[in-house]
Formats: sequence, structure tokens, C-alpha cells
Amino acid sequence: MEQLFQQLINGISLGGIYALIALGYTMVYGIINLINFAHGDIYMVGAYVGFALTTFLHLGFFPSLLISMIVCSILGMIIEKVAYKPIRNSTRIAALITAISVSLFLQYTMMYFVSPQTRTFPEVLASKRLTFFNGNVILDVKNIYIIVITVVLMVGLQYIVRHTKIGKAMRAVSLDKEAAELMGINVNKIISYTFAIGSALAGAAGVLVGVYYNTINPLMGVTPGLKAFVAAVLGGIGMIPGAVFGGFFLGMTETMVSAYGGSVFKDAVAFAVLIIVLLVRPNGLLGKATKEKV
Amino acid sequence: MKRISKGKILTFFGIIMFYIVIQLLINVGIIDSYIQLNIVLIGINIILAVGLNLITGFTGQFSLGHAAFMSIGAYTSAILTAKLGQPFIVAIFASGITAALAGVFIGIPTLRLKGDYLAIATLGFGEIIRIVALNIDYIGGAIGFNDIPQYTNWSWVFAMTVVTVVLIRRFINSYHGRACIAIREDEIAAEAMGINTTYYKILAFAIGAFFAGTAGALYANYFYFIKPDSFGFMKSIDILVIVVFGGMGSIVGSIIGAIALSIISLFLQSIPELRMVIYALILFGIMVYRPTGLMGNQKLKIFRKGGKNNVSA
Amino acid sequence: TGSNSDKIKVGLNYELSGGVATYGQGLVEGIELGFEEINKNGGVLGKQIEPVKVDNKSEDTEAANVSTRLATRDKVVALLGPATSGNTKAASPAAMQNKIPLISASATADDITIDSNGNVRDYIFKTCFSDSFQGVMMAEFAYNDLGFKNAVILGDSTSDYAKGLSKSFKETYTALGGKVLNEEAYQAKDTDFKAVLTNIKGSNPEVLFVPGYYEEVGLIVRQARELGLNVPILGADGYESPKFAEIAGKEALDNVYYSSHYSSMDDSPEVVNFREGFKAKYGKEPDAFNALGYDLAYFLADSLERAGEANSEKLKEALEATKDFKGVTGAFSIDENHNPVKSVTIIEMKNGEPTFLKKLDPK
Amino acid sequence: MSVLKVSNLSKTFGGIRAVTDVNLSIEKGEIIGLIGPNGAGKTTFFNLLTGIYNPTSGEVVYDLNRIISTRDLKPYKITHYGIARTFQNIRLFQNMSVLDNVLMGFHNGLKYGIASALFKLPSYYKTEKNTFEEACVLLDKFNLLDKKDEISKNLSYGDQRRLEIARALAAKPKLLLLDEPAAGMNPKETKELKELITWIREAFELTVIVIEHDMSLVMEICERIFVFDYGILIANGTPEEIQRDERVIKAYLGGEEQC
Amino acid sequence: MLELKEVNVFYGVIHALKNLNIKIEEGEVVTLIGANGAGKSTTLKAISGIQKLKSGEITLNGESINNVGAPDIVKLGISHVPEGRRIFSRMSVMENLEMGAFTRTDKSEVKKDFEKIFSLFPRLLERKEQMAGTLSGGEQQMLAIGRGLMSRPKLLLLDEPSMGLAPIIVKEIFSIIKEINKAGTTVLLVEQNAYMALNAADRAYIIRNGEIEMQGDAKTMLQDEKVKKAYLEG
Ligand SMILES: Nc1ncnc2c1ncn2[C@@H]1O[C@H](COP(=O)(O)OP(=O)(O)OP(=O)(O)O)[C@@H](O)[C@H]1O
Ligand SMILES: Nc1ncnc2c1ncn2[C@@H]1O[C@H](COP(=O)(O)OP(=O)(O)OP(=O)(O)O)[C@@H](O)[C@H]1O
Ligand SMILES: [Mg+2]
Ligand SMILES: [Mg+2]
Repeated sequence: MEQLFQQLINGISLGGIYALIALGYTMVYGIINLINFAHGDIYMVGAYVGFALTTFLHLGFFPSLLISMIVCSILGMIIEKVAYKPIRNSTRIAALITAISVSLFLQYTMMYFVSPQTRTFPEVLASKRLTFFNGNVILDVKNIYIIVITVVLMVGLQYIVRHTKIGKAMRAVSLDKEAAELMGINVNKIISYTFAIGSALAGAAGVLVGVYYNTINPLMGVTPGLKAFVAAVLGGIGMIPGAVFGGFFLGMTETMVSAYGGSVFKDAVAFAVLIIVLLVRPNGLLGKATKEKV
Repeated sequence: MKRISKGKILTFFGIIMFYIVIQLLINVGIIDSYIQLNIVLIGINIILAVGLNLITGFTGQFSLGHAAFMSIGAYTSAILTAKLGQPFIVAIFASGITAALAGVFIGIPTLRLKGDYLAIATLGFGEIIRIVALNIDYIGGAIGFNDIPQYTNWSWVFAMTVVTVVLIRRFINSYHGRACIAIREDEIAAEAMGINTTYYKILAFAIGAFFAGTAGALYANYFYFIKPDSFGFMKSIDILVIVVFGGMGSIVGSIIGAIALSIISLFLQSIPELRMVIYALILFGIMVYRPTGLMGNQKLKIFRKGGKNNVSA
Repeated sequence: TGSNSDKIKVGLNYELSGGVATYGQGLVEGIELGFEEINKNGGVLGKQIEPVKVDNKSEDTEAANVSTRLATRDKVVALLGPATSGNTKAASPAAMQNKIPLISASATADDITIDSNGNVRDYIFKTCFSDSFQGVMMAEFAYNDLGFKNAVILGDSTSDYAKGLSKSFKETYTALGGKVLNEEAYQAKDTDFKAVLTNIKGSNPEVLFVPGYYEEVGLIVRQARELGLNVPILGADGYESPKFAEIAGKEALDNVYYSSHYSSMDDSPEVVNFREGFKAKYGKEPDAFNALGYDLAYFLADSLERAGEANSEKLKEALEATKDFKGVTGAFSIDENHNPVKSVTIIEMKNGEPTFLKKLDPK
Repeated sequence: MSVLKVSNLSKTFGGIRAVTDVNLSIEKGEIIGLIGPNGAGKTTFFNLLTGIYNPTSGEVVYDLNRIISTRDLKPYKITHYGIARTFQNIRLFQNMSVLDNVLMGFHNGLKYGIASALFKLPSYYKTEKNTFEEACVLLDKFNLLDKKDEISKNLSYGDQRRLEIARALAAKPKLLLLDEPAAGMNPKETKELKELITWIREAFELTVIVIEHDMSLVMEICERIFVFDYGILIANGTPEEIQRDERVIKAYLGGEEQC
Repeated sequence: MLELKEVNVFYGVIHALKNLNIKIEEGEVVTLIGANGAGKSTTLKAISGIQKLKSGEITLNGESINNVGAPDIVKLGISHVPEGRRIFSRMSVMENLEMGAFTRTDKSEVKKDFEKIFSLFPRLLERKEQMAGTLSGGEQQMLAIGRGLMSRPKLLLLDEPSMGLAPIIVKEIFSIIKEINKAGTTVLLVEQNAYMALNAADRAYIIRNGEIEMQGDAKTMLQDEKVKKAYLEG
């Protein structure tokens, strides 16, 4: 029983991290229909910026988080301008390959400068733990931070995208860029904003996760990037609550597989669940089935 | 429409000559084991890329799990040749068949999934295969499968590459192939033309997977050693890169893409620190300056982003 | 083969990019430091050693490609690397065909030097422990010295190293009468192990055996302690790194034991010299890979001297005849299976510092 | 003989009743007009007839070569039954050539197996040659032969519409469904289209159902007209009857002058 | 008000507009007619800034708008209702209309305009929350026009607004055009239905293969034999 509670907490904590990364992913995804493989690497850059700020400049957690978000949003906008803008009208697969090239570029440029070695974050957040059931069930306060931040961001983003003018413009751009221009929407600007927001989220996730797990390396974005992509798809592509839901779902699935002794096949089962979910709900858990009208 | 034209005869003899010349060069030692190894690799990559091109380039089904088919073929052949002592030709066929069966198996979800949803499902499929292989002790699990007999040589690679290219080309030029292209262009209209889209999508997966399986067999029986991680997600991406680099929906493109990328990779071996950075820049350059790939042209555009075709997800 | 000029070419086939670039780069740092020192001191056989460094992208195909290239194009006298067992196996055929010795300092699989029929692979050597050796040692240590009767194994399911260690640990441990309650797994690059650790905690083992590398194990140790799983954790030479304590945290590391070649506690002049030299060149503390690479450089130089000329065939014979080579990771001889006969140190982490606990000699 | 009989056919989307309780039957060889205000459910009706949507209730029964009822309607099977259609938003295979588009139309009639394709057996050559020739004949009839190698998306709007009809005819249907074939055509082109439709009916022995907002076309070539409004079949009759029908005028045609 | 001087447009090698000259005065309804592929849509695209000119100049009230981007042209008071509707398919009808008013800041006036659009097209009111992509063809066309009007343009460019609409609605559309024109909006209308277009317009241009073939008073053109033969008679 206590174990089950502990596993639920583990699942939610892990899910919170996936959800946090998936948020930025789905944001960019939803607006320009691009599987932004570089998202995981922007997250990595965010973690390194946070590392540098806390280790060398001895800044506190929140200033580092903020600066890292700003740096990442600028990086995101630059990437968009330099890499994605020129291929905006080409095929989806060409865009995917471009995104992969950006991803490799970020990974290995970083590796070139900082070496592939793992670095450790200084303790910038005191680790406080809450215990229940005579100390048998433990919850790290950092988890609560991550989950609260994720949920707040989700609500905020959802509000922006659904109800503000700029958010609606983002959706309009995602549907038909030319028509959006005819409405007076500056498509370039909107896409830049989208990348700025998405990348800032990645940066925030990088610092948070870096602090949480304490280790960072230049390839740290690969697996979470993939998992976040899975989470985003699982929840329904381009849907902000979907990304969060998908993140938690994925985290919980992986945890429960391990909990029941399947740690060897943890990822395999997670992918199998993904495939099954998609077969049952081809547009993701929260996605609505929209048949093309002919 | 004459059956045999002069051009065809010329091409035929050209291909035969090419084979003989390379074989001679190998015999006299001008082509050493290093060049030979790279020729084998290029051949294997051509087979993989042409097969994936059928699935992704022609039929329009986004697949990120092609390496899994290769892996199935490689292990099948390894078991048959190393453990069961079967002849290579049997192993190659069996590899193709097992991979094709897997292709059918993963093709079935395509009934329901489209675009990125399909991409992630195939990616997941590839990962599942890899993780399962990591944990089967019979085939060595994570430790890998060692001491596979080396049967693959220039003749086998040449023969299999030519067979793959010729058969897939013929398939494309038949009404079956046209049906695949039609599905890529407009699935609803294709159905209205009487095309059983499910059937053709699965068929494309099965054929592509078959050849990937044979490529896996050639691979396993050349390199002595295989392990599940050689057929991971990045390998699938590498194959996709060849296809896109060469041009979606262009078989010649896939061939040129395989050769070009192999050569680029050889040049980059000696600059380890910047290798991947330069590789990334080359990929990026091609995508920006020739988004349709080396041999691609406008007419083969697929997966258009945005725009009015975006009604469904 | 061999080089006639005033240089001796040595091929370095390492994982310099890709998934396990840390290990490859770590080894190369050690090797390059070693060669630098050797060359400064007059080289080998009066010639300078010229390393030809080529990247294999952490891929086995590429490893085979690179070793063929080094053997046929660059005409090297010996091949060093790759780092991992899988890539070393892929690189071996080229060495065998071209009759050039290949030495790996970190490919620990048992079948690196012996093929599936039990024959020795003529030109393949290794200077590190075999997985079976460390696994056996740690199983005996757990059962006999620490007196624990049941254990759980938590290994990296993607790593041949962890798989090999798990296998031999389990065999020995059960043969001794111990019980392996559970075999759990994680995957390289995972960062969250809480689910599996919670599960392990539920099965109440006396000891936890975690074969793997310090990046993941550091996190595992840390998270285990956070979850109140305070049983001893045992492992092997993959733990050897100053980063280990940084990642896991000092307190968490109490009650952690591992087997290793080299201990930074050791203050023999060679070791001190190496540590100083390494810090001077790279500005950081060396880890096990650095040390193994460093020893590999000296081992090669030593064998070349004994061979008398830079000739692959002669070198092979010299390698086979190695007796009591003394390196910073310990002294070893090469046995008839081309494996080192090397004693293992068991190290206990105390307050974040590795402390010498015991030395075990091979049987 | 009724080629098509529809009974009590309904389709709802959520709360929207797109087609409600429609009953009608169509005789062999007729040209039928289907008109009605925007959103009246005409296209939806076509989609029901071709299996793209499943009806909420009711039934569709064809009597072509054999009896086909609702249950068997799968989009990819309809050409097999002898039904072909065009789409309101042109759906050509945009990046394929004009010729290939028409060749696609023949898909259903082609019979050689994959093996013949891979090994180029005689049946491959024979079938490919025949279809190629048939396709050329068809393109010629539609004045598209000289453009056969153009990429279809580069055609002008009118040509694209004609190509879509040619492609549908290639499937050798008994029943042809045209959804707003004259949209985007000028009066002159519309006139050519009228002639074309009457001609193909004769030449291919077809039954044709055409949805159109261009009254000149509907009134001139259709023998019978059905009028939909809010999903309900509100009128049914000859062009003259329809033109005089008060309800139709009020809902659809509008008052006085006709253009 | 708007003038195109010697405008040339290319799509790759296709020379779509050849030295085009068009002049539109304030308060006019001008129509542009021509066969398929003549270059009508291209002309509108050039004006609204989504198609780049190869050479020539477009001026609005005497000032060149060659280098003004499409979004800024909307702010200058030009609204383009494109061919093929181009509604935002996965947004609701209401949201589509809001996008039409993207450049406006006068909230209360915008609200009034919503009402106005709904009274012009009651059908849209019924479908207010529906995803635009599932509307019928004609409903989508109404939405496209409504959306175009939401920016309160001074100059409205309409590309085949009657396409796919029921006759009764077509009549309505033309009376709406007249109405908004009376209220002060200048209109440039592209139509296949030349008869109705000429009836509604003050002046007309006939374009052929990217060149102006004829121009003049719309009503005179209605009587012109050549025009009758080429564009009016079915
Ligand atoms: N997939 C769908 N989901 C929701 N509503 C739909 C869907 N398809 C059609 N509708 C609704 O059903 C009604 C009928 O649409 P349909 O397309 O059949 O009209 P139509 O008669 O063809 O009109 P038009 O002449 O304008 O093309 C419309 O109100 C439309 O909004
Ligand atoms: N994106 C494009 N790429 C290439 N050619 C184009 C493109 N758009 C239009 N064209 C060509 O430019 C010419 C003019 O096209 P445009 O769309 O302006 O004609 P239109 O007068 O609007 O015709 P329609 O009545 O069919 O709408 C045509 O020959 C057309 O084929
Ligand atoms: Mg319709
Ligand atoms: Mg037009």
C-alpha cells in the first residue's frame, strides 16, 4: 500500500518533468507543424546556461531560471530565423531533417566547447522532503515546484492560445499562413513569438530538471526530447493540455511498469501503450477526431 | 512501348560491365579491404534507402522505424547462418520474409494513423524491437551476436542491390505503384478511384521491409558482429536522411544519396571534434538550398505543411 | 606493415562522438598524455610515436570501418581501442585479417579475446578485467566478506558491460548459496530511477549490486538514499571517477563498495606523477578511463621496446610475452588468453572519498 | 429500372441535421439535378452515396450490375460497383501528370498481379499498353491530350474540373456523381461543359447526378431535379415544374429575373 | 485611389502579368473579368502584397506600396477575400471573424460589425461555434466574405465571391457589394459571372493572358459585341 503511494508519487513526479518539456514542444508543434527535434537540445542549452550562472556567477535559482529562459528564447528565435524560416514552404520531411540537423549542431557544438563530460549542479534549492506513513512514503518538495509550475504554465498557455488575440493569430498562422497575412497578421513575428515562448519553456525545463537531477551533459536532451515528443503525440498533437496530460500519462505508465517488475521492458511497454492508445484514439488522448470534409 | 529498347540493352551491359570491372579490381588488389568495406556499406544503404523510399517517398507513409526491419533481417540471418548452419541464400530470403511479416504487422496500424502519429508509432515499434532484442539471451542480448560467418562479398551486395532497385522500379511503374503514389497525393481521391488504400499501404511496408531485411542479412554476414543498438532510432534517421538527401520519390536519388553520405562520412572520420557539427551543417545546407533533395523535383513534393490541405490532422 | 621512418604510427579508434563519447574521449586523454610523456623522453626505439586518431561515432559499423582504414591505409603498427566491448568486437576482424595487434583498455567482455569455439583471437588483446572476473570477485565479497545472503541486481539493460557483470555475479552468488531476489534494469541515459528503486525497496534485499557507469549509478545511489533504501550498494570499476561523489552526494555514498584497478588513494610515485601530469594538462582529476588510457600508452611503448622493432608481428609476440608490466592501474601479465592477470582492489566510499579496503588476487 | 433507390436516409453531425429522411429513386440513363441552398446537405448526400459517411439511419440501394446496399458501401469499393464521382473542392492528384491522373482512374479495371509487374510478364505490357491508349482516347475527348504531361496542379481551373471528370469516367462507371462541375467556369466554358455532360451520357450510357448552382446548366440538361433545403427533400420534378415551385423560389432561386 | 503601373509578375518562368496598368478611383466598383488563367487572381495578390512584383509599381493614394508587406497593407485599408475561401478550418466561425478584425482596436465597433455580418448572413449566426472546416462550401464562402469585411476596408478585393453560392445568395452578395460601396468602400471585383459583375460595376477591365485587353464603362461593355461573344454568352 505504502509502496503504491510511493509509486504514484514517483509517477507523477516523472510525468511532471515530461509534461514540462512537452509543453514547449507542443507549442511549436501546434503552430508551425514542425517536429522540432531541436527542442530537447534547447532544453540542454538551458540547463548549461543555468549551470554556468549558478556555478560561476553564483546566482540564485530564480535569477538563473529567468536569465536562462531569456537566453533560450533568443536562441529559439535565432534558430527559427536561420534554420526554419528558409524551409517554411518545403515538405514536412525536409523540415524534419532540418530540425535534426539543428539538433545535432547544438549537441556537438556544445560538446566541442564543454566536452562530453557530465557536470553537476550546485545545490541551489535546498532539498526538503515531506514524509508520510512513518517515513515510508517520501515526496521531494522540488517535485511539487515542478508540478505546480507545469500546471500554471499549462493554464497560462492555454489561455493565451485560446483566448488572446495573439494566441488566435498563432492558430490562424498554423492553419493558413497566406490567409493569415491577408488578415493583417505578421506571420514572421507570430512565428518568432511562438519560438520564443516554446524555447523559453525549454530553458526553464532545462534549469529545473538540471537542478532536480543534479547532472547535465551535452546529450541530455535526446531522451527527454523523444519522450516529450511521445507525450505530446499521446495527448494530441498541438494541444496544450494534451501535452501535459500525455506527459503524466507517460510518466505514470513507465513507473507502473517498473513497479510491477517490468523495469527491463519499461520503455518497450511505454511505446506499446503509446501505439495501442493511438490505435484506439488516432488523434491522441485529448484530440478530437476530425474527419476531413470533402 | 517497345519491350526492349536499345537504351535498355546498353544499361544492362553497362551494369554487367560495372560488376566485372569492380570484381577484377578486387582480384588484383587495387580495391583493398577498406574500399570494399565501404562499397558493401554503400550497397546496403542503397537497399535500405530504396525500400524506405517506397514507403515514405512514394506511398507517403512517414516511417521512423526502418532500422527495425533491418535488425530483424540481420538477426534472422545471424541465427540461420551462425547457429543453424544454413546456406546464405536461404538466410537472405528468410530475413526478407521475417522482416516483411513485421512490415505487415506495423503496416496494419497505418489503417488508422496518419502523418506524425504514424511516425511516432513506427518509431515506437523500432524501439520495442530494439529493447526486446536487448533482452533475448539466445541472440546475445545487449552483449551482441558475435562470430557470424562472413558470406557477404561484392557479388552478393551487387546482386541484391540491383535486384532491389530493379524490382522496386518495376513496382513503381506498374499500376500498383501508381496507386501508392496516388495515396500519397490524396488519400480520399485515391479511395474514390477504387484504390484499397489499406492494402497498398501495407504492401508498401511489406516490400520496403523485405528489402530492409535482406540488407540486414548482408550486413550481419559481412561485419561478423551485430548488436541491437546498431539498429536504433538514429539508424532509422540515417536511412531517412539518405532518402531525403537524395530526393523523396527518386530511386536514383536514393542511390546517389547513399554514396554521397558515405563519402562525406569517410572524410569526417579524421576530424572527430567537429565531425557532427560539420555533418549537421551539410545536412542543413542541402535542406535549405535544395529542400527537395539532390534528385528531387517539385513534382514529388509530399507532406506539404500548412496551407489549405491542413484540414485534418 | 610497420613504419620505417622516424615515426611509429599507432591507430586510435575511439568513440569521440555519439552516445559513449565520454568514455572514448576519456581514454584518448589518457593515451595522449602517455604518448606525450613518452615522446618527450625520447620516444620508443629511438622513434617518436605518432597517434592517428579517428572517430568511430560510437557505432559498430563505423568502428569496423575505421579499424580497416587504419590497418590498410594508415599502415599503423598497432590499433588501440575502441572503448566498448561491442565496438571492439566489430573492429576486431580487420585487425585479424591484416595481422595488426588490437589492444583495448576497456572492452571487458569475456569473448573479446576468445572466439565462440574457445580459440584465442591471435591479434586481440585487452588490458582490463574481464566482466566475469569482477563479477565473481564482487559476488564473493558480498557473500563471504559482507555476509549478505540475498541481493537484488539492478543493471543497465543496454550495456554489454552491465550484462556481463550481472551474469557472472549472479552465477557466483547463487553458487555460493546466496539468493538473487530480483533482477531489475534501467537504460543508459535514464535519469529517474525512483520507480525501480521503490520496487527494490519493497523486496527488502540485504545488498544491491549495480553494475554500470558512474553517471547513472551516481544518480541511482542518490535516489536510493532519498527513498530510504539504505542497503549497501556494490559495483565495479565503472564507478571510478571523481564525478561519482559529485553526482551522488557525499553522504549518500556511504556504504558503497566497488572493485577497481586503480585507486586515487594509492600514493606510489607513478600514480602521483600521473595525477599531477593529468591535472596539469587537462585541469581536472583523472578518472578510471583516463588512467586506463594512460597505462595503455605505456603498455604499448613497453611492448614495442621489447619487440625490438616497430613490426606488428614482433609486437604481437612481445605483447603475448608481457610479464609484470607496472602501470598506474596496477601490475599485470598477459595470460595465454590475451587477458591481463591483474589483481583487483575493493574500494569503500567513505565520506565521499574512495578508501582502500582490500586487494584480491586472481586465482 | 431504378438504378438508385434511397429510403428514409438521414445524417446528423452532432446536433446538425445535414440530411433528413430523404426518399428518392433514380432511373437508368437520367440526368438528375440536385439543387438547394448552401448547406442544404447536397454534398453530404453524395458522401452518403459513396460510403464516405455512414448514414445515421435509412438505406441506399443500387441496382447496377448487382444489388448493393448501404452496408457494402466502402469508398474504395464504389468504383468497383460502377459509381464514380468528382469533388466540390477539386481533388486531383496534384503532383501527378494529367495522364497519370487518368491512368489512376483505370485502377479498378486493371488486373495483372504484382508478380507480372515485378517480372514484366506479357500481361503487364498488354494491360499497360491498352490502358495507355484508352487514356489517350479519353483525354482527347476532353481536349486535354496536348496537356497530358503537365503536372495537374498547373492546369487552369476549368481544365482541372474537366480532368476530374475524365478521371472519373476512366473508372467506367454506370453512375456518375458530379459536385458543382461548373463552379469557377465562365459562361462560355459552362456551355461547353453542358455539351460534354450530355455527350458522355450518350457515349458511355450513364446515369448522371449533378449538383450545381448554375441554373442555366441545371435547367438545360437535367431531366429531373431534386431540391434540398435544410437536409429535407422539398421538391422534385422537371425543370419547368421546379422553376415555378413557390417553395423553391423562396428558398433558393430568389425572385424575378433569372440569369 | 489605387494605381498599378506597368506591373509584371512571374511564377518561375510563367509570365503571369505583363505590363499591367489599372486605375481605381475612390468610391468606384471596378470589375476584372477574363478567362481561366488570365491573371485575375494574380492581380489581386499583387495588390494585397502576397505576390511579389518583378517590376512596375503599385500606388495607394499616390504612395508606393511595393515594399509594404501584406500585413501592413491590411492596415492601410485594403482587404482581400481570396479565391478558394481560405478560411481557417480548425477555428470556429466566430474566431474566423475575429481574425478578420485582427488589425482593429475599437472593440465596441468590432462588436457592432459582428452583428452586421450576422444580419447579412444569418446562416453564419446559426453556425457561430462550428469549426469552419466543416461548413458547406457556400457557408465557407459567406464566411470568407464576412471575414474580409471585418477589417472595415476602404478598398475591398473580391476574388470570385459568387463561386459555389446559391442563386439567391449570389443576388444578395451583389446587393451587399452595392451596399458597402454606397457606404464608402471601393470595390475591385473578380468574377466569372461577367453578366452580373458588369451590372454591378461602374467600370471594367478585361484581362487576357496577363494583359489588359479592353477597359471602359461597365454598362457599355455589356452591349459590346466582342465582349458578349467571349464572356457573356453561354
Ligand atoms: N463533417 C461535418 N461535421 C459537421 N457538420 C458538417 C459536416 N459536413 C457537413 N456539415 C454540415 O452539414 C450541412 C450540409 O453540408 P453540405 O456540405 O452537404 O452542404 P451543400 O448542400 O453541399 O452546400 P453547398 O452548396 O454550400 O456546397 C452544412 O450545414 C454543414 O455545415
Ligand atoms: N503558384 C503558381 N505557380 C505557378 N503558376 C501559377 C501559380 N499561380 C498561378 N499560376 C499561373 O499564372 C497564370 C495566372 O493565374 P491566375 O490564378 O492569376 O488566373 P485567374 O485569372 O485567376 O484564373 P481563374 O479564373 O482560373 O481563377 C496561370 O497561367 C496560372 O497557371
Ligand atoms: Mg456542397
Ligand atoms: Mg483566379
